[in-house]
Amino acid sequence: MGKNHPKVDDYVVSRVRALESLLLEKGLLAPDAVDRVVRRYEASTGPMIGARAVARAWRDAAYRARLLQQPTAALADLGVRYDRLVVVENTPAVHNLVVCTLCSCYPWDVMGLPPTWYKAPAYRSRAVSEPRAVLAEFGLVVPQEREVHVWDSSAELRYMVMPMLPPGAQDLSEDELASRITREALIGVAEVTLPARAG
Amino acid sequence: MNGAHDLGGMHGFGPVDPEPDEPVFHHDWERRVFALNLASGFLGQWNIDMSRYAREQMPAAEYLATTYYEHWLFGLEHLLVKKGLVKPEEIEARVAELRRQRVGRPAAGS
Amino acid sequence: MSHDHDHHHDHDHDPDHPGEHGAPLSGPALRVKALESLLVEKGLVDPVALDQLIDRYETKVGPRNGARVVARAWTDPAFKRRLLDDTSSAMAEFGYTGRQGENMVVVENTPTIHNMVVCTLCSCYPWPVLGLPPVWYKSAPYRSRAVIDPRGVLREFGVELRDDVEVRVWDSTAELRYLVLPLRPAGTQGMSEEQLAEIVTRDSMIGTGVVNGLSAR
Amino acid sequence: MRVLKGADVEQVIRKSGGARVHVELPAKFKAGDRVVARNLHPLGHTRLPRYARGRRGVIDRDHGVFIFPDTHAAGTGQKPQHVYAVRFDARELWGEAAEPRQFVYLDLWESYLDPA
Repeated sequence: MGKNHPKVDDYVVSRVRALESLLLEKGLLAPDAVDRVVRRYEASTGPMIGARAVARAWRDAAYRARLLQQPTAALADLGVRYDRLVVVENTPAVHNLVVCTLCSCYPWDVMGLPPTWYKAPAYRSRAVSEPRAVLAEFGLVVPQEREVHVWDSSAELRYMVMPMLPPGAQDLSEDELASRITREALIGVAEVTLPARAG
Repeated sequence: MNGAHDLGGMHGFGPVDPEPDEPVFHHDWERRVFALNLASGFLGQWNIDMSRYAREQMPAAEYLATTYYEHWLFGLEHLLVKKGLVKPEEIEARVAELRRQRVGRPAAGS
Repeated sequence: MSHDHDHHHDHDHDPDHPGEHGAPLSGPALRVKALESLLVEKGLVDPVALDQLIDRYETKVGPRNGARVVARAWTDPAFKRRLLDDTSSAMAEFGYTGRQGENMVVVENTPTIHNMVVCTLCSCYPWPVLGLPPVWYKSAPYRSRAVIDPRGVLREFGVELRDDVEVRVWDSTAELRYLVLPLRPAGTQGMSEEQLAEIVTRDSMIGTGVVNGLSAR
Repeated sequence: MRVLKGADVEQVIRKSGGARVHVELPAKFKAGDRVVARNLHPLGHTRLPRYARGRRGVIDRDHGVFIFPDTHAAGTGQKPQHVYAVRFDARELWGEAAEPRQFVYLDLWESYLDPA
């Protein structure tokens, strides 16, 4: 396990159990509430929603314009109700990166819950002051002539990056494209790449 | 460096907590690490600014969760190792040895 | 908080002779012991020097030194002038020199100015005149709040300043070390220098206290 | 390597010279000058606290010449220079809501300061 991962701590484990059983006992918590919340955020939402929106935008210029200009409406087309997303577009001249320095704000409804590293002090402290170095650690070297725009989402808007369509992907279907778009690409710490096709 | 030591104006640490009739040192190890720092400084292998910087090298979360003389201990180890006067594995071996002695178990293998 | 972090002075419960009765040494106590034995073994430190250093800072220097300086400044105007103008030499008259007191500055409280001292970056403190600093001086709450909320900190120390008093916080992050010259309390006219030195508290010389004439005993 | 002997402790402590450097150097500022602390974020050691960076203050006094900790900690030289007590109004440091008649005095090396 990396250093960013929380330590397994018997103390915390037993404290969480104690709290849950207390709240149940006091009737402050419905018996199935915890399971339902967990299911929603563990299984039903996730980066596949954001990936779907980006894949459609890549294939459909009208949808792309809407996703960038009216993201709430564009998400509604996908059956997602979410009114505070801002989509920022990567171009050959600009690379975008999202962070929340004050806590760990993240567009849950279109990207699921954030990865541990996104919530860890190392990322939160460094993304604003040395984004190129952080990106390089993720294996993404942004050339000096390309601007880096860091979006610190410390207010109520949530940011998602629209990565660039990788070369050679023009003929792929929306499903195929969506499957290539990673959570990391939507945060802005990776580009979308196509695997070298064998044969 | 923008480290955890740079505390001026930070919120969230709660009230100042003075202790009536506070002793100079609270534990014997505090006495020892204080004197070890001064005596080792005399070796002339580093200066006071290097000592301060060494304490700032403590990981930020650990710095805030530990006390003053633990910072001094960290800094001293850091400098001794950096200057090649002591190897990290020597420290770990000695720690392990002392722990075995104190627990009163025979050394491993015997 | 029910699961608050250990308080600084009850980290381990065997303060003076850790491990003496077979209890395992742990944490920093164990590491310090290991380091000391290694350094002694390598001839890098002299065990006698360690004992001398500890004895010096635990028993020989302390806030009584600063209190004597303050009492003299209260009773001898010529000394007070020297103390404010050339602090290090005035202190040398008492023999209070050396490490962490090489470059001293005395700042004087007046009815309209209250001074207080902090080191936000570490815990710099004038050792020769005050000894080693108390835990609270080195703690995050004091270091973080003294510069942003000095009046709030002072209130917690029981010092209530009138609104028209200017608060000057000296953040001693460079190599100068500060000593506050507190106000001499009313009703102490008849007291000798020695008696005055008795009533000067450590906190009044850091600036988190004032000298109270009524509680003078 | 010198090893500190028990018999020498008292003398060594008393004789400690500190970081003052006894050389004459021209001072860039004098008491009363308005200055602004530079907005520096070095990876190395510095004694310029974050809360003062980019803030304006007034030179209170010139303390004389001292070793510069930023380079001294890095082992790249003493770079002696003047250190000044700079007086910052609490409202400059902490905004309009800060209490009036409250000042922070911070000792800053010349390399940390620009004229305001």
